[in-house]
Amino acid sequence: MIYEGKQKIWSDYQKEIPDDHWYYVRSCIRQNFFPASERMFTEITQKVLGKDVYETPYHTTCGGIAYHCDTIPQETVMTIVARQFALMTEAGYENYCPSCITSFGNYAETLETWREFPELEAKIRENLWKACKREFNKPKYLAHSSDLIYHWREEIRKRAKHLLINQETGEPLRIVEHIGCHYSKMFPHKGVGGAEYPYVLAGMVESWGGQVIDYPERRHCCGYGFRQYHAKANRGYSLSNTHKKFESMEPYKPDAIITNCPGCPYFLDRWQYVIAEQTGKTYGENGYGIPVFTYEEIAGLVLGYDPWDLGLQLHQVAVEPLLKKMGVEYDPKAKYLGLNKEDLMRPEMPNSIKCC
Amino acid sequence: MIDFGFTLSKSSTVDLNKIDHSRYDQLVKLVPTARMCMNCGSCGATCTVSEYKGMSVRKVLYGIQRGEDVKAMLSSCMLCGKCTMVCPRGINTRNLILNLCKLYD
Amino acid sequence: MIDRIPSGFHPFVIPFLVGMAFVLLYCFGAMIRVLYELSWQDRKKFFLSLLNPKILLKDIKDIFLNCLIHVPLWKRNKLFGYMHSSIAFGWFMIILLGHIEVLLFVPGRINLFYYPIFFNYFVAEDDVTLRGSLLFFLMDFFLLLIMSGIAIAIFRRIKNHVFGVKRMARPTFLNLVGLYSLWAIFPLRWLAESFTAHISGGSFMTIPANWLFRQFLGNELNMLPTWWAYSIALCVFMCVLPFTRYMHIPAEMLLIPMRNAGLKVRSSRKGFARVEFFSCPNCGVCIDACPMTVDNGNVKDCTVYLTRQLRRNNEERIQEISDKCLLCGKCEALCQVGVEGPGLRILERARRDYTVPFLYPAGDKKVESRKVLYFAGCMTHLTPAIGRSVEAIMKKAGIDFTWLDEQGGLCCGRPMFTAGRIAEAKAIVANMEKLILESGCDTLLVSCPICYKMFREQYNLPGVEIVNYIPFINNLINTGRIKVEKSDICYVYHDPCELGRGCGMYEEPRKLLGRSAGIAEAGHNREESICCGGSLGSLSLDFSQRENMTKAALNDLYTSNADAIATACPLCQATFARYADRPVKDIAEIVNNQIL
Amino acid sequence: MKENVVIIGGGVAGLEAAKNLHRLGYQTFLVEKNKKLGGHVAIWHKLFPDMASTKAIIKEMVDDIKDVTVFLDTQVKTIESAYGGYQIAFSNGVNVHAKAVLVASGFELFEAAKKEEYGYGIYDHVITNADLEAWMNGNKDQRIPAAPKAIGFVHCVGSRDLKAGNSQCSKVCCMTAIKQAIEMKERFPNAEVYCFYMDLRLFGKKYEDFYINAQRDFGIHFVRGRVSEVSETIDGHLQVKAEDTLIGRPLKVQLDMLVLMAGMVANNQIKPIVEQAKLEIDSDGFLKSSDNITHIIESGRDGIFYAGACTGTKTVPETVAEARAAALAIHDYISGL
Repeated sequence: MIYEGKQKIWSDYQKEIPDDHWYYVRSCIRQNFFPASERMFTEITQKVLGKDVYETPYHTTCGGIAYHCDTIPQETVMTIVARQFALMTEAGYENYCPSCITSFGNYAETLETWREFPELEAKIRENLWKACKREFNKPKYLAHSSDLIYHWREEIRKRAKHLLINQETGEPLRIVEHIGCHYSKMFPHKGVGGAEYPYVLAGMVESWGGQVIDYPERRHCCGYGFRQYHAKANRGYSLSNTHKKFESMEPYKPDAIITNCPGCPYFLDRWQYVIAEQTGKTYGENGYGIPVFTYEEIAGLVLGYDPWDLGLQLHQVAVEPLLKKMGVEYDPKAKYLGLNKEDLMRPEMPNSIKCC
Repeated sequence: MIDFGFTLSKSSTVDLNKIDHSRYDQLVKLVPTARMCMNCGSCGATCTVSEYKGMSVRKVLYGIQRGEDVKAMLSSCMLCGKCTMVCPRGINTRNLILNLCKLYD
Repeated sequence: MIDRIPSGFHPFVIPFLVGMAFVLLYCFGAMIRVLYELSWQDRKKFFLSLLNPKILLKDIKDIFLNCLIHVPLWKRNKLFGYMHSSIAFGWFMIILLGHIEVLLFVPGRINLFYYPIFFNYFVAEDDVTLRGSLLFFLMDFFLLLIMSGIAIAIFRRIKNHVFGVKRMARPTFLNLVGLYSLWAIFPLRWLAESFTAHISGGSFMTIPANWLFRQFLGNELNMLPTWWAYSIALCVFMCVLPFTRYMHIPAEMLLIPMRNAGLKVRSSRKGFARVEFFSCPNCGVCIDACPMTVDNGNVKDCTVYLTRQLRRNNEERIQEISDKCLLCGKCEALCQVGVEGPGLRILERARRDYTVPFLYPAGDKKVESRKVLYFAGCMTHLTPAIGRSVEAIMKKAGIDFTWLDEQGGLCCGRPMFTAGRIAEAKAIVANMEKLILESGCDTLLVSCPICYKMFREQYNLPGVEIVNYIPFINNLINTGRIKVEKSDICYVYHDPCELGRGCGMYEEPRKLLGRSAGIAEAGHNREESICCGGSLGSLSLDFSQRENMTKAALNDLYTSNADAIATACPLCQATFARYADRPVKDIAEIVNNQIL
Repeated sequence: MKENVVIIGGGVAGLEAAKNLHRLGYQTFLVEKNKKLGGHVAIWHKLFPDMASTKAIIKEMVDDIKDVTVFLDTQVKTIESAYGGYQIAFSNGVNVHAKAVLVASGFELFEAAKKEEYGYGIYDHVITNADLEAWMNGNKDQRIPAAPKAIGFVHCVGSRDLKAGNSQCSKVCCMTAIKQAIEMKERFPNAEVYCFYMDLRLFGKKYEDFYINAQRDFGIHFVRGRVSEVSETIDGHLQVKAEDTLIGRPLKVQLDMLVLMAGMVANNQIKPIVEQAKLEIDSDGFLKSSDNITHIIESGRDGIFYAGACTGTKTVPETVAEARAAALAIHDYISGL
C-alpha cells in the first residue's frame, strides 16, 4: 500500500464545509438503534465546540427508506425533501446537515437531479406549494454530520481525554472504517475522499491516534440494503454480506469498527451475534466480537464521556475490551442502570459470543 | 443453535484460488486442444442433446474451470460428434467428453 | 537304402528334439489356455464343429489353402504368394516326403521322431531304384523351391517396394533371430545332405554339390558339423517361435477351425481374440492399408502393432493404438488372416471404466409416422442438402413419408458403440427401437451409412424394413416412380467406409450414380477405398492430424480426373468439402437434380 | 531548395513523414517536445505480431532523417496563417514560415490512476502496460515481484469507458495484453496468467494466431469480464474481482501483480495549436479529419495535415502508412495538384 497515492486521491476529493451555522436533521432510525449518538452530536457541536447547530421538531423522514424499498415514487420523495428544505429556509439557515447517510444520499441525489432537470425542480416547487403552501431555497452547502465531525476533528483532538491508542502497548488501535454506501458511491465528489478511498472516517481515526485498516472487502455493503433485510426471506443474503466483510477483515485483528451510517453499525453489531449463534464463530479476541461504534460514540469516548451515557450498553457486541484498551474508566455495575439510576435488568446473555 | 428463520447463503462467487484445477489440468494433458476454446458456442448450438438437456461442450469445458458441476451434462452426451464437426478451433470435443467421463470419481 | 547307424541315433538330433518338444508343449499349453478362456457356449460350439464332417472338411481345406498355399496372398501379389507358399508348402512336402522315405525304406524307424528330418544321415544307398531316385528328386526339388522362396525373402528385405508392400512392421530382436534361423535351416540342410550325398545318395541339388565340395573341401570332415548346425538352426527357430511372429503358423491352424465353427471375438484379450492376435503374421499389409499412415505418420498405430502390443500386454500402447484408429476397416478387409483390427479396438475401448454414467436424454420424444419413416441422422443436419434432396425425391415419387428427426437430431448409437460404450449404445438403441416401433412405420429409410450400419447390426425392429436410401431410390427408378436424366458431369464415387466395407454395398451406389451422371473410379476403390479422415471412429485424432489423411484420400480421388466427387455419407461429404478443389456431392443431391 | 514544411511530433508518424518529405526535396523541420525521438514506440520493448525490436525500428527511422532539421525539447509557441502558409514560432526561439504543417502529435496514454478502483499508484503491485514494457527494456521496477505466481492483465483501462470520458477502443491493447501475457509466461513459466477482457478485438494480421498460441501453447486464461475492483490483501497480494460473464457468476482471484492496459486518449498538449490554427476537435476528443474514410489525413484547413494517432487510435503500421500518405498529400498540395 502506497500511502502517498491515497493522499493524492484524498486531495482530489475535498469539499468545502462551512465552519458554523448548520441546520441539523436527525435520522429516522438512529435514535432507536444508538440513541445517544445524535444527542452526542449536538452535545459536541453545541456545548463542546460552541457551534450554531439548529434543530426543529417539525422535521420528518426524508422518504429515503420508502424510496429504496421501492414503495414510493421519486417525485414524492423529492416533495418530502423540498419540505425539509422549506423548514430550513424558514429557520433562516442555508447549510443543511443530515445525520443519516441515506438522507444525505437522498438530498444529494435530489439536488443533482434538479440541477440536471430544472423543470423537475419547478414541478416539485409546485407540488410543495399545492401540498402545504411552502417555499424553499436550496441549501448552499450540504454536509453529512460525519463531514462536520471530520471538519472539527482536530478541535476534538485538542480536547481529547483518551486517544485511539492501546494504553498497554502504546500502539495505535487498529480501526476498520466503514462508510455508508449512500455517502459517496453515488456522487464521489460529494464525499470527503471520494468513493474508492473515503477519508471522512479515516481522517478522524488518524487524527485521534488510531490506525486505519484497509482490508479487501472495505467497499462492501454492511448487508442492510433495505429490501434485503426488510423481507425475512432475504435476510440470509443480508447476513452473508456482513459475514463476507468479517471474514475479510478478520486477519487484520481489528480492535473496533467505526461507521457513519444508521444501518451499518446496527447490522455489523447485531449480525455478529447471529453469525456466532449460527456458525459458532466470533471475530474479536477471546470469544468477544469486534465492537462497532458510530463516529459520535468514538468522539464521545475520545472526549471522555461516560460509556454508559453514550448508550454503549445498547450494543450487542461488548464494548468493554475496547474501553480497556483505550483506558476509559467505567463502572461495570452501572452498565444496566437507566438515566434515573434505576435497574434496567441485565439482558439474557448469548450462547456463542462473549458479552459482559 | 438458534433458528432465526434464515441462514448464511452460499456465496456464488467463483474463487479461482479455491477451485480444484486438477481435473482440468489432467484433461488438457489428455486432450491438449481443450485449451483452445474461445467460447463461441457453436458446439452447444449444434448439439443433438442440447434441446433436451441443455448440453454444451463449451459449458462443460468452462464449467470445470470454474468449479461447476457438469456431470448432468456429461451424462447426457450421445457422442454423436456434431460438435467436433462444427468447432472452428478443431477441438476434439468427443475425446474431451469421454475423458471427462473417466476423470470424475 | 539301408540303415547306416545301428543305434539309429546321433547326439546332433538332441537340439532338434529339444526345440520340437518345447514348441509342441508350448502350443499345446496355449491351446488349452485359449479353450479355457472361451465361454462354455463357444467351447461347445467349437468341439461340435470338429465332429461335423462338413465343417471339418472345410477346416482342412482352409488350412491347406490358407496356411500352405497362401491363396489370399497369391490373389494380392503373385511374388508375395510364391514366396510364402514356396517356403510353407515346400517345407510341408519335405516333411511329408521324409516320412514316406522312412516308411518305404526303413519302416522300423518310423517311431523315431527325428528320423524323417535327418533321414539322409542315417541311411546309406545300397542300390539305385527309380522309386528312390524319384523321392530324392522330389526332396531336392522342394528344397530348391524353398530356397528360391528364401532368396526372394532376402531380396525383399532389401528392396521392399518390389512387392507392392511399402512398409513392414519393424522386426523385434527375437523376430530377427527367428527370421535368420529360418533362413539358415534350408541352406544348412542342403549343405548337410550334400556333404552326405556320397553315402546316402541324392539328386540334382545334392550330388553335384557333393562332387564340387569333394574337389576342395572334403565331405567327411564337414558332414557332422553341418548336421549339427542344421539341427541347431531348427532348435533355435522352434525355441523362439512362440515369441515371434512365426507363432502365427500354429495359431492360424487353430484360428481357421474356430472361425469356421462360428466363433466371434467377445473380449479383446482372451479366447478367440488371443488366437486372432497370435495369428497376425506381421506382414504389414495393414500399414499400407491404413489411412493414418499417410506421410509415414502413425505407423505404429496400425493393426500389426496392436496385435504385437496385445501379445505383450503393453497397456499404455494398447490404449493409444485403440483410441487413434478411424475404424475404417480397410486393414481387416485386406488382412490375409482376417485379424479384426476395428473389432478388437472397439472391445479394447469397452474395457475402460467411465465414472459418469450415461442417461438417455431424449426418452420423452414421440413420433407419429406414415408408412416410410426417414431417419437423417445427426451428421446430415450439418449437410442439410442430403436430407432435403431425399425429401424432394420422396415427394416427387409420391412416397408417404415422415421425418423422424427433421427439427433436431437423435443419435443412432453408433458413435457411442464405436467409442466402446456398448451398454450405453444399447440404451440408445432400446430407446430408438421403442420410438420407431411406436411410430407406426413399416419402412425405416436411412441415408447416413453410419446409422445404417448400426440399424442393420444392432437394432431389432420386427415388422419394420430397414433400407438404405441408395437401393430405395434405385428401386424407385426401377419401378418407374421417378425418371432420371443422365447429366454430362463426371463424378468419381468415393465408397464411404461404413457403406462399403461396413455394409458391403459397393455396386448399388455406382448403379444409381451411373443412371444420373458420368462415373469414374478412384485409384483405390470398393474395399480398398481410402477413408476420408473424418471418421467418428477415432477418439484421439485431432482435427489438425486428420488434414493430411483427407488430402491423401482426395488425391486418390483426383487420379480419376472426374469433374466432381460423389459420395453417400454426410460425414465424408463434409470432410472432403473442407479441402476439395472440386464439388463434393451426395448421390441423393445428384439424383434429385436429374429427376425429369 | 523547395518550401518549408513543419512536422509537429517526433513519433513514428513524424519520423516517417519527415523521411519522405525530405526525400521529396522539402526543407523539413521536425519538432519534438521530448528530449528523444520515437514517441511512445521508443519506450516499448517489442511490437506484435513479429515481436520486432522497437530499438531497431526507431534506430532505422532516426538514421533515415539524418539530414532533416530536428528540434528536440521544443514546442510550438505560436502558429498563425501568413502569406499562403503558416508562421510558426518555436519555444527555442526559431521562427519558420512553412508552406504546410503536418500535425503528428499522437496520443497520450490514459492516466491509469484515474481508475481509482484498480489502485494504480496505491497498491504495491499494480503497473501499466507501459511500465511493463519499460521493465522489459531493462528498467528496474519494484512493483514486479521476483517470481510472480499469478499475473493479471486488465484490458480496456480507460478505453470504451464513457465515465472515463473515452468511448473509443484503443485497438492495440487486446493484442498488447496477449503479447505481454506471453512474454511474462515465457519469463515465468510457472505463473498462472489471467487476461480480463470485455471483447477480444484481434482484427489485424496474425493477431488471432497470437491468441491461439496464448491459449494452446502458454495456457493463458482468458476471463470475459471487466475487473470491477482491486484490493490488497494482508499478505500483499491483490484481490481482483470481476464478473465471469460467460458463466454469469462473480469471480475473484488473488494475484501477485496486475498490469493495466492503459488505452490511448487524445493528446491535450496540442490544445494551443488547435486553437491558434482553428482546427476542429471530433466528438471523441481527437482531431477531426475532413472525413474518416478517404480524407483522414486532411484537416479541412489549407496546408494543415494529420498523420497517426492524433486523429484517433492507430496501430504502428497504420500510423506509418498515414505518414507516407500525408507526405504525398503535402507534396501534391504544395505542387498545386
